[in-house]
This record gives sequence, structure tokens and C-alpha cells, in this order.
Amino acid sequence: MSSKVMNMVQSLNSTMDLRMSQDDSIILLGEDIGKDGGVFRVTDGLLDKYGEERVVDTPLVELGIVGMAIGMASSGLKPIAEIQFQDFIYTAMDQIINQMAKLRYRTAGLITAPLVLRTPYGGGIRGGLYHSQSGETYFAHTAGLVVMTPSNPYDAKGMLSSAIDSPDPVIFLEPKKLYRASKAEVPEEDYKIPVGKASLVHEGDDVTIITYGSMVPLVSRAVSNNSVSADVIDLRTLVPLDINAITESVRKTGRVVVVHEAPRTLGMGAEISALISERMIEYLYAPILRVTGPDTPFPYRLEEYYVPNEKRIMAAVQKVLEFR
Amino acid sequence: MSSKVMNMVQSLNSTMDLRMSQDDSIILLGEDIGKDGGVFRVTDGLLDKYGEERVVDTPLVELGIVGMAIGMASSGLKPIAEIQFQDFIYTAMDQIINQMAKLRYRTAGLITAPLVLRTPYGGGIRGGLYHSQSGETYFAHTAGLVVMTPSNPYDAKGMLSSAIDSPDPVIFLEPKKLYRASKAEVPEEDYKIPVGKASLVHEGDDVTIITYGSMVPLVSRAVSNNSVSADVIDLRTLVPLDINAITESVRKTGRVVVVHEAPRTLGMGAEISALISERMIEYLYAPILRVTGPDTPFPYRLEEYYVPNEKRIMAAVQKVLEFR
Amino acid sequence: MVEELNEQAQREKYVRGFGAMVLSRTLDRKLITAQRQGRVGFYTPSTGQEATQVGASMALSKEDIIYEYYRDVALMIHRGVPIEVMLDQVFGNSSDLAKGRQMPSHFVARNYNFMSIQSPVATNLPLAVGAAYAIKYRKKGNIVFATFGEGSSSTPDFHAAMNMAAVFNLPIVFMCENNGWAISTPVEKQTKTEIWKKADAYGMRGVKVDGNDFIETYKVTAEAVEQARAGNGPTLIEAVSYRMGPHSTSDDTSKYRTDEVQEGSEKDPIEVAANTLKEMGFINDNVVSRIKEESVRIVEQKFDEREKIPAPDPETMFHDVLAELTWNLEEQMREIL
Amino acid sequence: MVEELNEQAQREKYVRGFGAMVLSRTLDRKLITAQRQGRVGFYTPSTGQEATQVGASMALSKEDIIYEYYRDVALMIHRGVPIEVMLDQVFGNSSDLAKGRQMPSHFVARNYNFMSIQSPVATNLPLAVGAAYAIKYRKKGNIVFATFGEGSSSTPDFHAAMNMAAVFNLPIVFMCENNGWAISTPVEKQTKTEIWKKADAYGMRGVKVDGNDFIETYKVTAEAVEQARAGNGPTLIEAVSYRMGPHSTSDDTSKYRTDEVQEGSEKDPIEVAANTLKEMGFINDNVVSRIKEESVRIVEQKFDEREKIPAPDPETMFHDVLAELTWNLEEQMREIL
Ligand SMILES: Cc1ncc(C[n+]2csc(CCOP(=O)(O)OP(=O)(O)O)c2C)c(N)n1
Ligand SMILES: Cc1ncc(C[n+]2csc(CCOP(=O)(O)OP(=O)(O)O)c2C)c(N)n1
Ligand SMILES: [Mg+2]
Ligand SMILES: [Mg+2]
Repeated sequence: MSSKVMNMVQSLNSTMDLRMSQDDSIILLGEDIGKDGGVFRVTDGLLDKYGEERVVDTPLVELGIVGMAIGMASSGLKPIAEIQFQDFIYTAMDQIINQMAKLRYRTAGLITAPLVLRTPYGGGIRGGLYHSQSGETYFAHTAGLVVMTPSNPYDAKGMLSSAIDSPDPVIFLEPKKLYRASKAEVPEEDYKIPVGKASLVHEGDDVTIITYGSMVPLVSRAVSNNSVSADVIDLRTLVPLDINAITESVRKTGRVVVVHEAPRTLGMGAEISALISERMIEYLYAPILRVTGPDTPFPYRLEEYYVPNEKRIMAAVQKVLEFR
Repeated sequence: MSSKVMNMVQSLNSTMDLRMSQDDSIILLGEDIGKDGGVFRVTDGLLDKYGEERVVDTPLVELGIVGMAIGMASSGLKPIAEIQFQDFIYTAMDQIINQMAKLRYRTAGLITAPLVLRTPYGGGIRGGLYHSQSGETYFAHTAGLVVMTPSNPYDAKGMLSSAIDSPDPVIFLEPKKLYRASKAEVPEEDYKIPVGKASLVHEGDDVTIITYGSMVPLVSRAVSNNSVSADVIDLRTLVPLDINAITESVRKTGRVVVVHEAPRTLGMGAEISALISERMIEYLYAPILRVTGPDTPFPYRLEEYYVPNEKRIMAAVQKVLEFR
Repeated sequence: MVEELNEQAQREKYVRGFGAMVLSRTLDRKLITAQRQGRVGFYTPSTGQEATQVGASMALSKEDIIYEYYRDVALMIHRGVPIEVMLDQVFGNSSDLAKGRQMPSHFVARNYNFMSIQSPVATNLPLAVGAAYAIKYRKKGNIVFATFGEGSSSTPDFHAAMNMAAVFNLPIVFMCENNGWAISTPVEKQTKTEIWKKADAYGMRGVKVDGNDFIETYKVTAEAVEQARAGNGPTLIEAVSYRMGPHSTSDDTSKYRTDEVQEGSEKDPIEVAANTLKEMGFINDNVVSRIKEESVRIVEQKFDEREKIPAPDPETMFHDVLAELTWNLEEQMREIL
Repeated sequence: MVEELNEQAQREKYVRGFGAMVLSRTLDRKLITAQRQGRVGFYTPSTGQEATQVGASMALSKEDIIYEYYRDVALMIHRGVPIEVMLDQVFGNSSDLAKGRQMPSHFVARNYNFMSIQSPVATNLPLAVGAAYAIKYRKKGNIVFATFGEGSSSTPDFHAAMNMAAVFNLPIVFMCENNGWAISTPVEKQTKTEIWKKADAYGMRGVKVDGNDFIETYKVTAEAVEQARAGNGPTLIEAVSYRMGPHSTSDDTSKYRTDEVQEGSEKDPIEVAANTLKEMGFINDNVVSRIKEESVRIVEQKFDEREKIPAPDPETMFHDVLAELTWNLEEQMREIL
């Protein structure tokens, strides 16, 4: 079994390449995904290999991209649609909430929409208000969607491949900050990281830090740099949540910090906190703290103050560790 | 000071009538709000009084309604726009998230969008998937919006009047289940219920039940019928939350139940629970429980199983009361 | 082009079409009455649009995929969807194909290639385009037929779908059922042009037809279908009729219009069709009476039969959110039931 | 109709227009270079569209309200927005009117009635329609001018805005700056018609103009403005030019096109304008050189000056979410700073 060192862009690209070579029902569609290879180059080279019928440059209309992908999926194709930046997905929100998420339910499974909707999200490129948003709450709150976000090149491949096989529509959020930030060995053949399985990226006894996507490397670094004995859980799938991974760790540590980039109010941290305090409050020694983006739009020049950093993470960790 | 017995539809209607008669910058716009008076009759009679220029029947395009209202507001008018059912608001979601909520921030206050976006939400009319949704999370998670929902005819007037005066864009969610369900004395002259102020609709010592909108009468009834000594907090404004009202009560009772109709995952209950457990976990005697709609789309025939009822509320209350 | 038929086959085809119109109308009448009696929750009648829908349906094959809207009762009936299937949906009973999940008038019938109805108007159209893309990609030879009201031409989804269908040159026919009204909003307040002309903006063929004339509608649709099947791209058809009934059982037309068309009047498409077929010698008054009586008999019988079917098992509420029941739904099920 | 001017006034008007084009181009060059040097974060040049933008601007009055898009640098400069204001935005420094909150190229200049720029394309257009409604309602006499690219004609917001502007017969002029490309997508893949023809679908006047010819663009815009001011409704203008530069500083055009137009070539609108004005005897080579040198001097000087201005105070990040700072933001501010 051979493998290659890749960054996340390459890993995602090679996954689509591999799966497309095996299955002609897979169709890519989106803005500038053809010759341009996508503005982040995630589909680079695929047009040349698979042609215009399978790598479809669309007109500039996200709701058309999502709507078409739903119709394709209901007709037996396996679309992987790209939204250029997650910030622009709201123009397709009705298609996502009222069609993509509800088709299976409203037809009792007679008609379904197993598609993958990929989109880069979060900060990291100084994109300001409209090229930096982390909107996972909008999707995770919408019953009928699977929501995934990888944190490294290895997971990216196994998760995207599982997303492609999912019978459910998947929102696949790609942390653009990590597209080229880290490299890892990625096997060349197909493998799966199952939907709904978190990963314990660091083990310890004193505190559980729950995070995902772009924040995972940051949290791991913070924990290592400061020799904290922490369980660091990379959720990987936000819906359905891996409640067992959370439960097991929290019962062990009794102290919890949740870290994400999205704004605090009704961010994933809220749900995780609520789940913990309704199911295992008797195990808690300290308040559940959230280290998150503030409840403001995402600023351009002051980006570094917006996104959680090691200092803020450690402040919260200290606070829960010292709480009595 | 004279008053009249009104239901919520009449109260909202009379508020707009009163304010429009005093201020010609107030313009109503929406689908079928003119001759038809809106499908729930909330704008009934206003076309005859104020004419087609001020009570504007629009083409069938929600993003146009919201977008136009933003432009009007930035140009000094005071639009009150209606979305016929909250379920259809997602077709305008980009206008709401990326324009309405962010205009003040992105211009540092040079340009603002002080408009009111009214829309009926929730169950109660056997509307199934697409005429019953409670989407408050989508708005409350979006920084830059005020979110309000009245629970009775008296509040409806004072809150709508405050919303009209707000310098911020307001999402005004009207519980359609209560439109005609209850009547109350409503003063004829203008009065305000301030943005951001909750109301303690029932006082007690043993448990705090936090709720809003359509669930308030149900919770009040449950508490009275079962002689529970409970604080019942009607939030009224979801953003900005009245954290003081919550804190004061929870410190007293140490036991909390949140009740809403929206699906559980990332519903308002998640945020309220997280706020409490991060700020005052040491006051808690029991888990914070959530009585909510399940994480499914809203079903037609089985509506009564979807919406929280007295039995479910009391089960949660018993559970937190008995917890040790 | 319409298929060449001998007189006998033509007679059968047209009389069957007429029968579907009458049956649809009969179902409308029954359900509106039943709603007033509290036996049915809601309904959106097809009354006034039967000729449009049946004419269109006559041009379609079994394999064609339909992305329909809530008012397409006559279309479904003509295509052969059993009355039982429709009534079960309206009642939302345990026999309903969609387990009673949707409001009445939100039909699905996958066996007949009806791809199910959502409420947000015109949002079926981008899906229809995707389905047409799949047909073209797989070189299947069938086409997609997608319907919507004239009010819905103002929506984002209409614009997206029309443009994409044209850009990708897909095998799809769009039919705008222009019944003059979008709830209380007349077409003149909706837009300043005729709907069929909007096709120009997408480089698509647009055509207008008298939707009260089922034979004309059949011919025009057949032409568009042929064009699509031949790989020559989409057409937008505007079929002009009139919404004779209320928007839905919740609607009160007296608030906003006075130009009502009465059932049985010369503008009623069923009268128009009856007269045409009489002139062609295909039917006479006796046949018409028999068809109407038979329709009433069927509808009454099926209504009573389907009304008795109980509600779905409450557990079903939790199914089909995702393919598998997740842990949170399992817990919520236990909590609620 | 364009205003009647004596030769002297005309000369001044046209030469001033030319000066704005050159200054805009100079700013583009500087900012693209500065971005490569890491001194600026991002930028979307107006290069190739200067004649379109300046021509349009010449037809507008101070009171007119502009809902512009990210590429309208020459439009802003011609309208008098100081280079400082634009550079402060690009740097996002503490002098920036919007406190450094937006990416470069997302300008606002309320004093000049520029209503600020969002990224999701064409979503300014419904707002523009609302502003036009306010003008009509208040009988103010000014108009709204709204711009977008040809790729943006595929969006929901374009469709909504065009239809509403026509239905309400509003004082607004839409200008589509067709530069041939939407990032890597050529206009032929965007839609199967010419953009100006889409006006028909809304019952609106549509007109096409050579956007490389600033005088023609001025005249065509002036006519549309006059129509709007007179209460005779909206116009859609398609101004055809070419995006000579990359989409933005993040873009690599070699991936997708080979038909580049070079600066200084005969298709460069600034060359076109220079030649026209020379033929009219309004300028000569010396004047052109002087204007270009002066532009470089101004841009260099202002750039160095504004680059030195520090970032905004971190506290400002928490302001202007709502009118008042809420308790949660106060807490988060303490936590973060
Ligand atoms: C996006 C959206 N907005 C609003 C509604 C509410 N609504 C239901 S039907 C309707 C009018 C539709 O008119 P038209 O398209 O002409 O179809 P018709 O009902 O006349 O057949 C409206 C406004 C909706 N269903 N979807
Ligand atoms: C709704 C939305 N989708 C996608 C994008 C990403 N994007 C930015 S500019 C652009 C192309 C716009 O092309 P056009 O409208 O022709 O304007 P131009 O840049 O050529 O001036 C795209 C796809 C966006 N900004 N907004
Ligand atoms: Mg209609
Ligand atoms: Mg362009």
C-alpha cells in the first residue's frame, strides 16, 4: 500500500480523482471548477481527465448549483457540488433547508438526494466579512443533513470518500486555513473514515477539549506546548455527533472546554455544552467554557483578534482546571 | 386611557395603523398584504387607509422584499416587511445574513438598515413541513439582528412599537398559533415594551422555566394546573437576551427547564443552557433540561406529537425537581 | 408534433382526457366541501386548469419525469395516479406513500415519475434541471416536464432554472400555468411582460397557448417535447387559463376580485372541452352525463373508504430524517411517545 | 440626452474624465504591485473598465445614489472620492471610514452617495431598488445608479431587482459592466443571450453600448438617467468592455484564457479615449504625459502616507454590531483583549 505526502487540497483532489475514475455517476459542478480548477484549486486537473460533462462550470448561481445537484442525485447520479466560499451559500439556503434536507422525509424515502456539497469555510486568508464565515450552525440545526469537516489531509480523504458513499446529503466544510497549512502521508488507495466517528487526537486526564476543523491543529499545539493532560476530541462529523466519544471523555475528566471559530451564540459549543449538562452534569467539576469567535461579523484587519488563539484556549483551560 | 379587548392579529394591526397615522415614513411591503390584508389578515384594512404607495403588494420574491426594505431603510424610510410564512424566508437568507445583519458593521454605522421583518412562525394550523417551522436559531445565531417574539396581544403591541423605533434591523416572529387564540386588554395609545427585556409571567421558588412565543401560554397553564412553584420567564427578545432575568431566577431556583417548539439541536435551549452552565454552574442542583420539537422536519398528521405539550413539560419539571 | 392517430385512437385519447378533467373537477368539489365539513384539512383545487394539465399530460410518455406543483391534480389523474393515492395523501393516513408527513395537495407518486411537491414555489425547477442533466448525461431519451404558476416566475428559482436549462441545452419543458392570480396578486402586479416572452432572456424558445383548449395545449406541448427529445433544448410554454376557485381552502376571493368565472360557464375549460368533443362527434350529452356520474360515484366511494384509514403510527414521525435513525432521534422518540 | 455644453466646458468635462481614468489605472497598477510585495492584502482592479465607469459617472449628479460593485474604482475616482479614502479602505487602517472591517476593494463613501460594497455579487441590486422606491415616494428628483458584472446577471438578486424596478416603475438605471469574464467563466457559458436583451423579460428598456467608448457610454447613460428622472422608469444598460487584468490579485488568468488585451494596445479604453480626445483637439501627447506623471506622483505620495497609518484599535472590532454594545460583546471584548 503506497502513500504520498500531500496537503489537504491535494488529498481532496486525489480522492475525487480516484472515485471518479471508478464511478461514472460522480459529477462535479460549481463555479470556476473547470479550467480554473476552483479558486482554491481543489478540482485542478479534473476537467482535463473527465471532460466538461463531468466537471461542470456553472453559471453564477448557487441555488441553481444546489438545486441541480439535488435533481441529479434523485436521478441516480452522485453529484459533488462546490460552493466557492461558504459565505455565499446563503443564496442557496432555501434549496438546502427546504429541499436537500427534507426530500427524504417528505417522500418517506421514495426520493432522496445523496449529494456532497463541498465548501471552504473559516478564516485564515484575511477575507473579511464575506470570505471567512463559519456557518456550521445553520446546517447542523437543519434536520436532514449530515455535516462534516476534516482537520488534516489524511482525514480529508477518508471523510470525503465516506461522504460520497453516504445515502444522505452531506455538507462538507473544508477549513480553508488548513488547505495548504499541513502535510501528511495519504494512502493512494481508497479508505473510509466513517460518518459520525470522532477522533481522539490527544489523550489526557484532566480536561476534555472538544473541537473540529480549523481549530484542531491549534488546540493540539496548545495542549502540547503547555503540557496539559487533556483529551482533545476532533469531532470530524458535526451531525450526527459522536456522543459516545464525548460522554466517555467527559466522565473521565469532568472538565470541558469547547473551541470553535464560529460566533459564540448558538455555535456548536452551545449544543455540546447543553448535551453535556443535560446528560452528565453530575460528572462536572467546573463550568463548560467556550472559546470561540465573538458575536460579530468577521473583521478584515483585526482577524487575529477574532480567531481563537493559544492564549485564549489556555486561559479557558486554566480556568476550568482551577475551578473548585 | 382607553383600551380594547383584542386578539394578537388585531393588536398588531392596530399598532401598525397607529404608527402609520403618525409617521409617513412607515411603509408596509409583502405578498398579498394589500386588498387581501395578508393571509392572516394582520394588515387588513391598511391599504384602504394608507394607499398603494404605503401598503405595497410585491411580486412573489422574498429576497426582493427584504432587499428592497433594506434599501428603503438606508434611505430614511421605515419599512415593515412581511414574509407570508417564516418557512419561505430562507429564499431571502443571503439578504438577511449578508446585508441586513452586516450593513451597520461593514460601514461602521455610516449606513444602517432599521427595518422590521415580520413573519408568522411555528405550528398550530396543521401546516406540515412548510407552514410550521420555527427558525429562530438561524436569526439568533446571526450577529447584527435583533430577534423578538411576542406571546400575547398586549406584548405584541408594545414590542412591535419598540421594533419600529429600533435603530437595528428586527426579525419579528409572530407565533401563528396565538394569532387568534387569546384575547387581552390592549391600550389604544402607543406604549413600548423595551427590546431586550424578558417578563416573569409566573413566580415561584423551585424551578425556572425559560420559554417564549407560542409556548408561553402552554407553560403557564402547565405550571398553574400542576401547582408548581416555578419562575416562568417569557424571554420576549431572543437577541439581545435578558441575561439578568435568567441569572436572577436560576440563582434562586437552581433548577432549569427550557421549552421551545423549534428542533432541539442548536435550538435556543442550547444557548440558554450553555450560558447558564458557563456562568452559574455552582448554583445548579440538577441538569438543565430541554423540552422541544424533535430533530425532524415538522410533520402534518402527527403535529400533536411534534409540538411540546403539558405532559412533556411536566415530565421534565418533575425530573429536575426530583434530581439529587 | 402530435403523433398520427386513426380516428378511433384519437377518439379514445381525447375522451380519456376529458374523463380525467371531469374526475379531477369532481375530486376538487368533493375536497372543498369536505374541508368545509372539517373532514379534510386543506386543499388547493385545480379547477379551471384541467384543460392545461390534461393537454400537457397527453403529450408526455410514461418515462418522462414530472416536477409538478401543488395544483396539478388533473395532470396526476390523467397520468394514471389512482384516486386512492391522492386521497391518502390528502388525509395523511397510514396508507399515504409519504406517511402523512405533508399537508394536503403535496403529492408524491414515484411510480408515475411524479417527483413530489414542496411548498416554496418554483423551487422544484432547479431540481428538474438537474434531472434533465442526468437524462442527457445518460442519453436516456426521456424528458423532464416541470410546472409552476405565473406568480412563481418572479422567484429566484425560476431564473436559475431557465438560465441553466438553456446554457446546458437540456431535455426539459417548462410549463407556466398562468391562471391570472397568485393568491390575491393579479399577473399585472407580478410582472410587466407576458411570461412566455421571458424565454427570450435565456435564449430559449417561448410559446403561449390557450390553456383552456386542451387540444391546442396538447399540440404545443407535443412540439416542445419533441424538440427536447431530439436534443434541441428546452421550451417555456405559457398556458393561459383562469383560477376559477379560491387559491386554497383557506382563501377568500371576495377580498380581492370580482371577475370570477363560474363553473359551467362558457369560460370553464370543461365546458369548452365538452363542446369541442361534441362537435367532433366524439361524445354526446349522454356520454358527458355518464362520465360525470361515474366520477362522482368513484370519488364518493373512494373518499369514504380512505377516510376510514387511521393516522400513521406516531413512531413514523422519527423515520426518514437520515437513512438511519440517529441516537438523538431514538432518545427523543422515547421521550415523546 | 446629454447636457448642452460650450466647447470649453465640454473640453473640461472630457479631459477631467480622462484624468480620472488615468488616475484609476495608476492606482490599479500600484496596488497590484504592492500586493505582490505583500504591502496590500488583496485588490480587484478596474483595468479595462475605466471608460465604462467614467462615461457613466459623467451622466450622474451629486445627489444620485450609487449602489456600486467592487470593480468600480474609476467610477469612484471620477465622482470625486479622494484617493486617501480609497487607500485607507485598502489598508483597512484606523482612518478607514469602515474601521478596516472589510477586505480591500469593498469601499464605502456615504458623502459621495456610495452605498458600500458587499461580496455576494448583485445583492446590492434589490437594495438599490428600495432606495429608488424611497426617492419616488419622497418625490426627490434624484435617481439610483446600480452596477454589476455580466456574470452577476445569473443571480437571483438580478432577477428580483429588475422585475421589481419595472413593476414599480422606479427611477433607477442598472448598468451591467460586461467585461467578458466572471473569474474564469466566459460570458458564453453564463447565458445564451446578450445581457441587454434580458431587459425585455421585465418590460424594461434595454440598451447596449461600447463600454470602451466613454463618450458613447456617457450619452447612453445620460439618456437613461433622463428617462428615470422624468418618472419614465428604469433602463438596463449593457456596457461591453474587457477585463484586462486578473479577476483579483488572487487570480491566475493563464489557467483559463489566452485572449488577453494588453495595456497600451488599441483595445485599451484609455488609449481609445486618448486618441478620441486628441482628434477632438482637447489634448496632445504632452498633456497625456503630464496627466500620467501627475497621477503617479499622487498615488505614490498618498500610498506612502496612508500605509503608515496604524491598524484600528482592537476594541473597534466589537462596535457597530447593533447600535449599542450588548452585554455578551462587552464580555467577549474583555475576554479577547
Ligand atoms: C417562496 C414562496 N413564497 C410564498 C409562498 C406562499 N404562496 C403559496 S402559493 C402563492 C401564489 C403562487 O401563485 P402562482 O405561482 O401564480 O401559482 P397558483 O397558486 O396561482 O397556481 C404564494 C404567494 C410560497 N409558497 N413560496
Ligand atoms: C453570490 C456569489 N457567488 C460567488 C462569488 C465569487 N465571485 C466573486 S466575483 C465572481 C465573478 C463575478 O463576475 P462578474 O459578475 O462578471 O463581475 P466581474 O468580476 O467580471 O467584474 C465570483 C464568482 C460571489 N462573490 N458571490
Ligand atoms: Mg397563478
Ligand atoms: Mg465580468
